[in-house]
Amino acid sequence: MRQETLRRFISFGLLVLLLLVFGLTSSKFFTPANIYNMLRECSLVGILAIGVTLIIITGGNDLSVGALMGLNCIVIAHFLHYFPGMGLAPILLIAFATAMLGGAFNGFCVSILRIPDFIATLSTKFVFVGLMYVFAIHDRYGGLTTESIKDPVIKWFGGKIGSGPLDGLYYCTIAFFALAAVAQFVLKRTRLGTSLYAIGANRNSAEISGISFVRTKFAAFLISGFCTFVAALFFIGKTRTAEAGGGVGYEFRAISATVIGGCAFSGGRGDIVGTVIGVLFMRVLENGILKFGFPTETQQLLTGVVIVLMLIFDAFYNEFMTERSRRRGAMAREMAVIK
Amino acid sequence: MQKKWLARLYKNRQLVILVLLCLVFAVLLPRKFLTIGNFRNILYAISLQGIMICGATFPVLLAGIDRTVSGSAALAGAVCCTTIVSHGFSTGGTLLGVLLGIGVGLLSGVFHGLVLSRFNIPAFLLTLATSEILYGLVQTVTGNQLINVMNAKLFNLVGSSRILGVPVPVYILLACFLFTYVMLNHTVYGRHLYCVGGNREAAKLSGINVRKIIIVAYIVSGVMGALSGLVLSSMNQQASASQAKGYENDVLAAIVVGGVSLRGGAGTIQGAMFGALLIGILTNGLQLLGVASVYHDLIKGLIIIAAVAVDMYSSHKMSGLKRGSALRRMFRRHRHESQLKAGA
Amino acid sequence: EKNPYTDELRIAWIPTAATEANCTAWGNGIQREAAFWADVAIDVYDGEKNADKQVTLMNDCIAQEYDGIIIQTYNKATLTPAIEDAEAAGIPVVCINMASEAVCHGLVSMTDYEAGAVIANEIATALNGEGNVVVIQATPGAARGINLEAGFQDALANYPGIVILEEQAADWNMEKANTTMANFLTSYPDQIDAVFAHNDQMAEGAGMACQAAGVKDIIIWGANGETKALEYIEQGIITGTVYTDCYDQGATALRLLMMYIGSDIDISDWSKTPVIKMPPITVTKDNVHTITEDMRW
Amino acid sequence: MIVEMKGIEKVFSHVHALKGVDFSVRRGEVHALLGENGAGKSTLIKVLTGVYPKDGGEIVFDGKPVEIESRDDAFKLGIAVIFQEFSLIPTLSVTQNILLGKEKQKFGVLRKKAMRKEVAELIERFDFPLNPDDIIETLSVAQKQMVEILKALSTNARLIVMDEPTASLSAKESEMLYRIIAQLRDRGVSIIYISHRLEEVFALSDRITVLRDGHLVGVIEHDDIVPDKVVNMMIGKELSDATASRNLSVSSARTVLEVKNLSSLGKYENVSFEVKAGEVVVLTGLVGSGRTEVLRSIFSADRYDSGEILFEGKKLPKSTAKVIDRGFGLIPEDRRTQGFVPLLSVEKNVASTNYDTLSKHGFVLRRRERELGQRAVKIVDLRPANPAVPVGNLSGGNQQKAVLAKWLTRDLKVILVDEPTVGIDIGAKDEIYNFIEGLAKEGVAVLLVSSDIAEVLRVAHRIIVMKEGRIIHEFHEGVATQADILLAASGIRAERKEA
Ligand SMILES: Nc1ncnc2c1ncn2[C@@H]1O[C@H](COP(=O)(O)OP(=O)(O)OP(=O)(O)O)[C@@H](O)[C@H]1O
Ligand SMILES: Nc1ncnc2c1ncn2[C@@H]1O[C@H](COP(=O)(O)OP(=O)(O)OP(=O)(O)O)[C@@H](O)[C@H]1O
Ligand SMILES: [Mg+2]
Ligand SMILES: [Mg+2]
Repeated sequence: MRQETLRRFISFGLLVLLLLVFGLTSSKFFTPANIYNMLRECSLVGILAIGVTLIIITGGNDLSVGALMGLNCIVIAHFLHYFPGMGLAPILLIAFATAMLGGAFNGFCVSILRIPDFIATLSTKFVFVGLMYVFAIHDRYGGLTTESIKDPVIKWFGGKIGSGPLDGLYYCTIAFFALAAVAQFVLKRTRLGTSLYAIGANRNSAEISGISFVRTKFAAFLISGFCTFVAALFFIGKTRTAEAGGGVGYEFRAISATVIGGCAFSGGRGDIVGTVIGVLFMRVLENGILKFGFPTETQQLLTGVVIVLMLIFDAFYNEFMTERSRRRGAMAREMAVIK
Repeated sequence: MQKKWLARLYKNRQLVILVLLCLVFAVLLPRKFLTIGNFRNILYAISLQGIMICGATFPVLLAGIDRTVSGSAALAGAVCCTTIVSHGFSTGGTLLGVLLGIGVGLLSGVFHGLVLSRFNIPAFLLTLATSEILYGLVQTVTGNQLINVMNAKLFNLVGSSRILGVPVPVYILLACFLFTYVMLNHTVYGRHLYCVGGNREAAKLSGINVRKIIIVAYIVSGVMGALSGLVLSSMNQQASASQAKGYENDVLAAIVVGGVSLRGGAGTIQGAMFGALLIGILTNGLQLLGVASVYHDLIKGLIIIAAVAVDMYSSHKMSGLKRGSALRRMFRRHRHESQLKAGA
Repeated sequence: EKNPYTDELRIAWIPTAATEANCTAWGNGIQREAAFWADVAIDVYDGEKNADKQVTLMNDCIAQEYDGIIIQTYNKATLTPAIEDAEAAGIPVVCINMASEAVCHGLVSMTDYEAGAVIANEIATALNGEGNVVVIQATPGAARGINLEAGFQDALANYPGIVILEEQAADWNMEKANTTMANFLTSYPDQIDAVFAHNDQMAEGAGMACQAAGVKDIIIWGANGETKALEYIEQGIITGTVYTDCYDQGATALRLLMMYIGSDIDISDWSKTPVIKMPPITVTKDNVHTITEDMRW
Repeated sequence: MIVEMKGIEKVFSHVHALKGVDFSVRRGEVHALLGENGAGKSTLIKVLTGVYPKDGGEIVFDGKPVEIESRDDAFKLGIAVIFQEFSLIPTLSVTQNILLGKEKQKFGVLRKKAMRKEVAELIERFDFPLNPDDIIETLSVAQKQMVEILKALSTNARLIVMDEPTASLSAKESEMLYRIIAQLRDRGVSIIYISHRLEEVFALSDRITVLRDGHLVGVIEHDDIVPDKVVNMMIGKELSDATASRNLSVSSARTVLEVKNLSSLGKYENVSFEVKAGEVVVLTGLVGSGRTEVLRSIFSADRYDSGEILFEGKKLPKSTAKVIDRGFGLIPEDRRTQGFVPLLSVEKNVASTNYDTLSKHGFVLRRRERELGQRAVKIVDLRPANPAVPVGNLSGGNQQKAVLAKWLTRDLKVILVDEPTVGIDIGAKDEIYNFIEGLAKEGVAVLLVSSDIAEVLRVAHRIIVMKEGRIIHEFHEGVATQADILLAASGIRAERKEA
């Protein structure tokens, strides 16, 4: 346990280091505008990553979150465009239903059809992308098109606090941290949380202890579906439109953040705090590298190099800690023998 | 014990699924689908990803993953084409380019092998990051411009010529498949690979050099990736900064759909090829049917789910581990709960 | 207010995909122009073929207080709020290629709609108003594809004898276009008279598929005018393309931007974005030599 | 009767595991379930507890017929289980594991303090060396076993099934368990007890049911329990007599393996001994005394900090492959995680150590590989005798035989054996001892780690006792008795070995 805590400090330390490097080399880094902007841009990935974290903890994976988020956006845009008299509330309800149905469909494939998560969500990703094209807005040539949404509520979702001490903080950031807090609580302080860990670490044992694999997986995918709905609200608020194929690719950013934050694909490990750190780390890196004005190819290269170095450092550190605790244990035993 | 014919059917279930799919398309598309020309098209269409699959299956069997096959391909293509251009499209330049291209894949493989066998790093993440690096290098090498090699006649032969009516890339795919098949099934390396993938500790205690196995796996993956990149450049007579981007997802999809376990130690190259063929035939059939492209993803997704579900169902059925579907059990439990209550 | 003739300026250039050759050519055009000014640094940010990524990059650029932004929008709607934000923050924005719904300082437009129409006319003329066409489309939803398609179809409406047999997307991609064309040839043996591909890469792929199948005399049109397409036109593998002078467009966009930075024009009461439109240059075997080496990209 | 199982059938893809078994347990009795490895004991209780669905027969619980289709059903009926394979969640704490699936909560929120307290009390009641907050993966095997036991006991079940609960417990801890069992029985709880340690079975049980090959052989009432008779029922053949003491002797053969001042920080220290050709040297001691580590170091599976290892007078290379090349073999402690690849067939597992002779230019000689598989199955008398079965599907004892076969098919000079008979039936045990003795007779040097004193006395030529990473005693001559070894291992009669 102590080792895990220490690791947490280290990953947090790396984040702080990165912040320092960028902060000291640029006067425009630590401005409130830039900080709020950074937080804004990572919130969407973050909200998705929360759902993904829960699923990775169960030993699964969810490659469909990006597509499902995009589908929710398209559904909202679709109904706003084709049924303008409907009012936003029922439309949001439909989008919510879409998200939950999408999550349930994932859960169905994984737990009832027993398709491994990776394949199941890869396939449902195809399905959701396909549905996006079905719901997309068509122009008079049958092609797909996009248009701006004027709805004030949708605009509000893309907005920020206009006054007070947190002037400039975007609503999506608030949603992200709130959702993260709730999810962390669920993980650590509810029976569902324990079940998620148990299913992920050792499915057979969990089932033997009476934890239902089907229900737990279902719950995880439903939560993930819910996260895509919340993310979709802010995503559509940010772009004020929806395009077919939008959101695809977000799943990899969410998964990367989750794994950088300490989740293992084998399941049973990691938590939301780690994921939040992972999300911030990726975002700070992206934003920070941008401001050096490197040529594009170098930006990409550098991002890769930093992540590789971080991974190697992390692995090194882990080994070091294991070795040290071994030596510590040895010393303690020697002391005991002397006594 | 199940009936014998059922067992045989189960054993060849992937083939059965393919045949069924072909039958459906054959009925829907009389005289168009079941032609030599069309199967040549299908094979040609999957040849690039097929070559990548042959390599990328190795790390997956080790419970790893190599998301850089496309990056290696792009970099190999870029390096090769720039070399050819800078040597004035000469034969020597072409050979040098090809060698350098393969060398790039080799280096990438060595790097991944060394790091992943030494450190406990999730391969998914590492290769996600290194593919960024590789594509960054591709951009540097190409300067984000198209490197045209229309004039490299020798090099372009590979992508554009046919032998006995079959495009050359298909032969390359076949060669790679055979290589992988033999490696996995008939060499000591292959046996060791399955051991390491199935139980690393037991493999180590059996005297298997686990590091070597891992390094070689990533090298094969890198080199095959590079090879496919060269074929791609030859087909396109060009290298671009974004070529092959995203192919790694299709490649991994085919591998997993083909029944290779991401947990390592289980699966075959034939299975992985089945995955590629399934997706290839689907795409082909849908295009021939004239289904609008926007619906392809939807239909593909649903059919893959159906195919894998059938696969899973039959394998559970055969193992006798669980009876009936989970759905049925879910509802049944309900019944028994009331029954138990009534009993108590 | 900064003086573009003396002050240090940071300009961001956000193409939809830095890895595409035409985006690079635009970038080079911008750089060429930048060399004429006192101290202009151009930072290139890759939109990675993703509208939302472009929004993110725009927001970053606004937060980091760039002096001006040139952007090739991926579609007309998604960037609207981001461009509004930039303009509101006092950062002038010039769009290349695609208009945004937001009003900004200017648009240097490549001719999508017109190019589609020109190609339709060329094909119809070559076929004498009778024949079958297949279309290899862009990624569904991509703005340029939508506009090309619109121009193409509107123009074809004048030729009732031309039938569009089928349309399939090949996602801008040469290999996919090759496969798609091969499948078209299987589906419609000896029926296809012409192919319209939404870009040159796909036209080249289609050309290669026809070559491999031994099919001659199919008319193949692409759009863009990249070097390889021009050479393929010379070799007769494809028929024609609509050439875009990316260098000139890029340079024009920066020139426009510098002009605005130096002026104190307030655009808040504008209701429309001013447009500089580049005319379409149709290239076939007959005039391909007029696109000289230094114009090619 | 609390439970009656009638005519239970269970078929796996390769095996007909239960063939119409009848089995019943009375209220408040300790009922032992005996049988060789693979007899179907674990399968029977997995059917009873809803892990596997049955393929035929019926179950009557408390006089009413029931369908037990999931663990939940069994749990609701009041059946708790200690499984043979651990069923703990490695990344969760002791508390979370013990209360898994039956957490205390209030408004849907876990009552962490209350749960911790409950577990702490439970631990205290049984006086186990556990901390409620420890994460399972940091615990030793014995501690895990204790958690497993507590988990079953925490349910207040009416029927508790224990599948080899003492397999990795020390004598003291086992005693504790026996006391608990007695208490439970007095409270009217029924217990199904599965174990290969016959002494404890005889001491504990009220009745015994014997299975063989998926058939019911018979049920023995308390008064009829005669050890010889039971053993005969289990296997149907006479056993070589188990001794309570053993004559030791120093061999005059040449020294094959020599370990000098071997130390590994935190694991063991200054370990020196030698093993001669044809000699069986046993490393014994309490669980956790560092014996496994010594073995693994010799095999180069782990590093060591100082000291040296000589093989036939020359330094042993530090690479497992080279060590194997010199003629070494290792039967590891935990076969499931270290001994074999569960997904691969017996044939391929056996071949994995033999490719030096099964290949040419890196290519596998398929025919020889197949022959080897056939031969291996015969050598160790594997059941089922099919080299194509995945090792993961075999019963515990047969899995161990498969691991043995990996080495028995090679030309060995030294074999290192770590707890080879944990969870293995008495017949198979005997076979394994015969293999070990056979190897010794052929001149192989055997170094064996064992905590089972009967086993030590059965095979040892020389006995080395370790405690807390040091060698504290060596029996090299004369007669060693069970009591001697126990006293030495617990450090009561500690005298350092002469250097
Ligand atoms: N999951 C499974 N799949 C296939 N066969 C199995 C499975 N589990 C058990 N078997 C087979 O069923 C038979 C009975 O096994 P079981 O585990 O019940 O034996 P056991 O009496 O508990 O033996 P041991 O004392 O070694 O634990 C064996 O032949 C075994 O190979
Ligand atoms: N008294 C102790 N206190 C703390 N840790 C101990 C103690 N004794 C042993 N250990 C640890 O437990 C581990 C057990 O060592 P090892 O497995 O080599 O012992 P063993 O004698 O083979 O026991 P086992 O029979 O359980 O295999 C070692 O890694 C050691 O660090
Ligand atoms: Mg058993
Ligand atoms: Mg041990």
